[in-house]
Amino acid sequence: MKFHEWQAKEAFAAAGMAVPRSVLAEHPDAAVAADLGWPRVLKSQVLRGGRGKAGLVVMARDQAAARSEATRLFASEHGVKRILVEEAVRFERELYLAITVDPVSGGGLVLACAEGGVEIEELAKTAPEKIVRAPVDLRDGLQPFQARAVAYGLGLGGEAAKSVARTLERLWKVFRSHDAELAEINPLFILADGSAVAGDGKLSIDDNAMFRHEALEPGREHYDSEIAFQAAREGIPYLQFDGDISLMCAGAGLTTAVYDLVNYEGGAVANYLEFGGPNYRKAVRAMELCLGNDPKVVLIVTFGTIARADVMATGIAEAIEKLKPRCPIVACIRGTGEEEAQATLRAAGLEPLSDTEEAVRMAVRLSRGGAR
Amino acid sequence: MKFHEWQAKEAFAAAGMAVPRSVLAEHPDAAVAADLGWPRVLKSQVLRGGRGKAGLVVMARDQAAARSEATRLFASEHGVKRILVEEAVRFERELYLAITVDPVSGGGLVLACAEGGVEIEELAKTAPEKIVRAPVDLRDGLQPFQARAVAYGLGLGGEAAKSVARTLERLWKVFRSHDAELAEINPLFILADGSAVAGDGKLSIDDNAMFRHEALEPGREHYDSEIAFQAAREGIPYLQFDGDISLMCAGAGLTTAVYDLVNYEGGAVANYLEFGGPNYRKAVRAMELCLGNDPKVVLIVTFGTIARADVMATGIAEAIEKLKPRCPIVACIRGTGEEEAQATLRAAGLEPLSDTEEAVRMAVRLSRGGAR
Amino acid sequence: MSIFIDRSTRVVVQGITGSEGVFWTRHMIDLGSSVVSGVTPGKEGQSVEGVPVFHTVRNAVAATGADAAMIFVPPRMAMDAVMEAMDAGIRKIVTVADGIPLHEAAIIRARALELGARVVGGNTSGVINPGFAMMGMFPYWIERVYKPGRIGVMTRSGSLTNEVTAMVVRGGYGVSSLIGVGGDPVPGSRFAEYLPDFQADPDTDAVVVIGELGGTMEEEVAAALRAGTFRKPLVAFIGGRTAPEGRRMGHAGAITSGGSGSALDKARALESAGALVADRPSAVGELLRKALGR
Amino acid sequence: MSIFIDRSTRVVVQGITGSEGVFWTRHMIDLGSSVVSGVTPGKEGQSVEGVPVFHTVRNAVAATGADAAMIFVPPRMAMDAVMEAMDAGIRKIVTVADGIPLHEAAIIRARALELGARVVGGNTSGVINPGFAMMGMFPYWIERVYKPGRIGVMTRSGSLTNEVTAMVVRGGYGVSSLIGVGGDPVPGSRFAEYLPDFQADPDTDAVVVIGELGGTMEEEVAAALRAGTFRKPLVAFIGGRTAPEGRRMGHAGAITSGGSGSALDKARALESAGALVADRPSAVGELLRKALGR
Repeated sequence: MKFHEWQAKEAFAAAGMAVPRSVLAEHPDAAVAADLGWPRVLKSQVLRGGRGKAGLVVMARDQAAARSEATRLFASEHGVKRILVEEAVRFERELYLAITVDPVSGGGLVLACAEGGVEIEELAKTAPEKIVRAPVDLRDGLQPFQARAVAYGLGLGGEAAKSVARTLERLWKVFRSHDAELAEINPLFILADGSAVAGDGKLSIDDNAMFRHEALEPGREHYDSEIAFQAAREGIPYLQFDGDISLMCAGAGLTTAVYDLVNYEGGAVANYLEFGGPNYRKAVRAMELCLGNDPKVVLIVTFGTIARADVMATGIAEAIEKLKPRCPIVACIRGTGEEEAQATLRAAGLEPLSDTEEAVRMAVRLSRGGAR
Repeated sequence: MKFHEWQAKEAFAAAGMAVPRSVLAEHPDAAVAADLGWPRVLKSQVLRGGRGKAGLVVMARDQAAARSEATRLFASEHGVKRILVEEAVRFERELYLAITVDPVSGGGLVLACAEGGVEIEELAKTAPEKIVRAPVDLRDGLQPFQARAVAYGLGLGGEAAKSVARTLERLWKVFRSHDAELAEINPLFILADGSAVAGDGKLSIDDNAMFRHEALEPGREHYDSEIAFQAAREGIPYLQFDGDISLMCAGAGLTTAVYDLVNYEGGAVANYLEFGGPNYRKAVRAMELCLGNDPKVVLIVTFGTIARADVMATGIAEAIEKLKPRCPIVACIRGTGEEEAQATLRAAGLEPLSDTEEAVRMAVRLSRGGAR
Repeated sequence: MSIFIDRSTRVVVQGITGSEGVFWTRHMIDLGSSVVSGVTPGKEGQSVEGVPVFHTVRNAVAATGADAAMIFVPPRMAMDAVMEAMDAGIRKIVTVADGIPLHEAAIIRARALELGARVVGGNTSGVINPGFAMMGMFPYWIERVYKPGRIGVMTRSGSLTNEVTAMVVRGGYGVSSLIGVGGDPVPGSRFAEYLPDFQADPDTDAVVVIGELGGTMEEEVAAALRAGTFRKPLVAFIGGRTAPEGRRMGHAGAITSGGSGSALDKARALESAGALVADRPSAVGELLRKALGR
Repeated sequence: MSIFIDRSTRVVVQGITGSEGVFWTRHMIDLGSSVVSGVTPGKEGQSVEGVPVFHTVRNAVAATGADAAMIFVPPRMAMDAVMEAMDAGIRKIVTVADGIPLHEAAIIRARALELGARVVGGNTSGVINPGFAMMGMFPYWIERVYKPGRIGVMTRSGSLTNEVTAMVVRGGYGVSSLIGVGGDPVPGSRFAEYLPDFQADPDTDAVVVIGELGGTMEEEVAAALRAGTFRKPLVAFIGGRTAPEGRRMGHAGAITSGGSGSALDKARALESAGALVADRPSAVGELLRKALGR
């Protein structure tokens, strides 16, 4: 789960890092009134990269500019609900600092760069030698000597080296205590006195560890749509798209393969929804979410083991009975209990298929108004 | 630094362990008035083992008994300043549970025994097979499976096994967060419902880590004498004895060797004091502490490297000048700068020696009223 | 010969008394696996499907000589269960738990590397040698999928494995050993680590890799092909070729980041290293025929 | 040959710009030790006594090929400094810090065991081969103590080492190698771990062990004698024979607990294993003569 900049900076500040003075504005008035001096920075709190290029982060020199920019941002197509209004920080240089998990070693991995504001993935391709990497054992934690080695490895000296090492130790605390996938400061400002201030903040928390971070319960604004938000509350994996074929599949890999096949066949996916694993009894709720997109067809594909075909089929029959979908339903249900499953689907008026690619082709045909 | 039972139990309770309800009484009235039901247990808060055998822990059936026992305890020769008054706990069995550091592996070591109230060191000799030992990596910490293995290793089952495992996980937290040398529960009561209650508590904290535990700053009652307390506040290693030869030496090993030699020669040590290492400039304060015991002789033996002989000798000369000791001083100062040191001592009216054993013999002779 | 397990592998089932534990213990035994003991704290002395239960893995190992651990415990307890197995000396471990916290999965991986242990999973169906033995939960009774044969399979997925393996069988082949490394971002062991075993296995003629977007496991396979450490034919299917950048497709590990880890890049890396890459499951059988020349 | 260091050992001094670092770096060089680099974060580019200073141990190792670390940093930073040295690949480390927190000393020990590194100290004067080289802070200029010769010395103490070694010299001998394992309850390395080196050292005829109450290091030496892994004459002095039970005598490691670790028990264990045990420092020379027959 990705969190907003303001949430990341709250975590950073709680860990002792310096962040710019700020006010979280939900209305242009607050962006203007905040006691932060001039100029100030207006940063739209949306979960997408490249906010600067998209004009979602702007400098305001005075009250008039702040008001007009804030008004523009709140009215933009990007669904800006909050603006983080920050004092403008005078800095001497910018750095990049991040911590993530390295799946190969099973350790933490510090990434740092003496150039801030970079796209680290871009840099990793074009100039990997500019990136300082430091593996960190998750059990030992980041040791002070490792933090120093990163700071000096960036070519820093004096007070700046010390404050970057200190900042990194604090970022490590945030990373570990938040079960982060990624904790990133980009840019990290270095001021004239060598002190470090987090200019931006990214914090992405492992969904599997969210139970340890209930206070951070993600809100509606962390999701692409109301349906996606509701699916998340049900624990049903869901992605919102804007096509007309609603996927209601079981198994992450299979659902992804079906998504590809629909695209190959020239169809357009309305949503990715996976009701396998622990959710295989939730067919009714799953179909309700799918129908919320008013799709032209619902495509059901499963090939399950524990997620038994017969149980899923019973749920689908129940869903049809209860929700009375107006659009056609294409079902291809295989796996444990598949004979009973097919019988159940037939009884519910469906024509069960047993070949995934055939089912996909049929769904695409139907979405174009074609016949079965 | 050893802490009192009541302090250990405060730490245990803060970590989520169950402890008996209690009141810390500084006067018999409080021991009687406490709302803890009858009978209750009166436990003298003194830092010595074998409190039960010494009559320092007693059961009181009623008000009269509580008053008379508390009065007796406060008036005893053991310097009882506080009594921990506890409810009597009805238990089904008693266990032993402790965590210490294993110097060979560099890990934590859990020690447990299905018999509570035992002397674990005694048991280690007579029936070592009764002790369950579990090494724990300090970096990984005690893992849940290790705690369970200890509980089941004690032959427990059902709820008791779970609560002992839970108690051990909490004891580990106390052990680590307090930089403990030893965290011990002896006995650990197991009640009829299988829950565990800490019947006693020992907590000994590493002196070298006391800087991380300022809230636990030891008080006067943690020391054998007022002089020992003052020495501790100066950071000067000191042990109180009741002989008449006051040792003012440098180096832990050498001071101990001198202590042995005095005893071999039939002398009696008034105090062990070591002003080597970082304290080698504190000769005046060290001698002041020694003279506080009103000894028959002060025996100074050093053989230092960083603790330079000439600096110590200058301090000693200054101490003699300032404190004007009435007892004789025997000085044997060797090591870096020893020629200057001997000259300085001679100028201060002393007769410097260069052989430790000769110095000890002279000190013992002088303590018996003999001549140099 | 077989990969990871055979009928002589002595399996202890952690969490054996839970409903999944009971159900799959029966099936593992039915297929022919040697399940010698189970572990559920507090239930030592009981038995499940005739298999004795112990409080701890150490007790189970001491009493029954178990040398492999099949773990059916919830994701929040998975790290502890894996650590317990490794602490008891076990070096082959399968954990099916779906939802192991990322940092704990990483610690499992790091510890396994230290000890030279192999942990399969989490978020996997496990390991199966169709017709012989399994540690995991596969519908081996579906013959059009789990037919014994000479094709090795490695996968990050569950249902998709059924889909693709059915295509292997439809193509006229069967499966020698199937390893599900799991769909998590930090699996306990990685595709490339099994290639030497498949290379050495006289019962495996070719390997099918079922990959997907995210991570670098498929690229590591490509590197092994380029390095020549794996020399048998390799066919791959990579899911998520049309997936949008930066969005997670179901599996926690299935996400591209910053232009790396895309399914298309993986397919290209594998192809340029000599693998045949299927663009859809149904193409797998044909590519195997092409690769094997029969 | 010599134990732990000789003149070819390439020493990096951590904390070289502190006052102790500067002072003892000069003396180590004077005695003949090869001090090749120093480390003080933030001071890379400076030099101390002609020795180049680096920000980190890795930098120092890369630039100067250091293979041993002499650490002069305060006790609260000692663990970090030792970890930094080990992380940089160094496997011979001396830390003199007096007051390393117990749990940190234990972690140092555990990590050193994992890596096969040898950490001498904390709370030690270090290691010296009189007349040749040292890592530590010994008054080697006092000739009646640090006279070169053929007697190995191992000690937990500082001042007492001067006292006892003076007796070795007064007895007509000199010292080959002296290892101060330090007075802490959890030293980085233990007496018995150096016995194989002394056994193999052609320049050592006998070893003097300067022990004291507390811990089990002297018992481990006795066990090595009994096992026959050390076969040269061994003379011991054990301080604290008259020490009261349960009270710490100066060194943090010097405490008996529950009747174990008493100096008397140690002396008995050593004697019964064939060592000669001096009851006072002055007896050491005579016992060496008895043991060596000359």
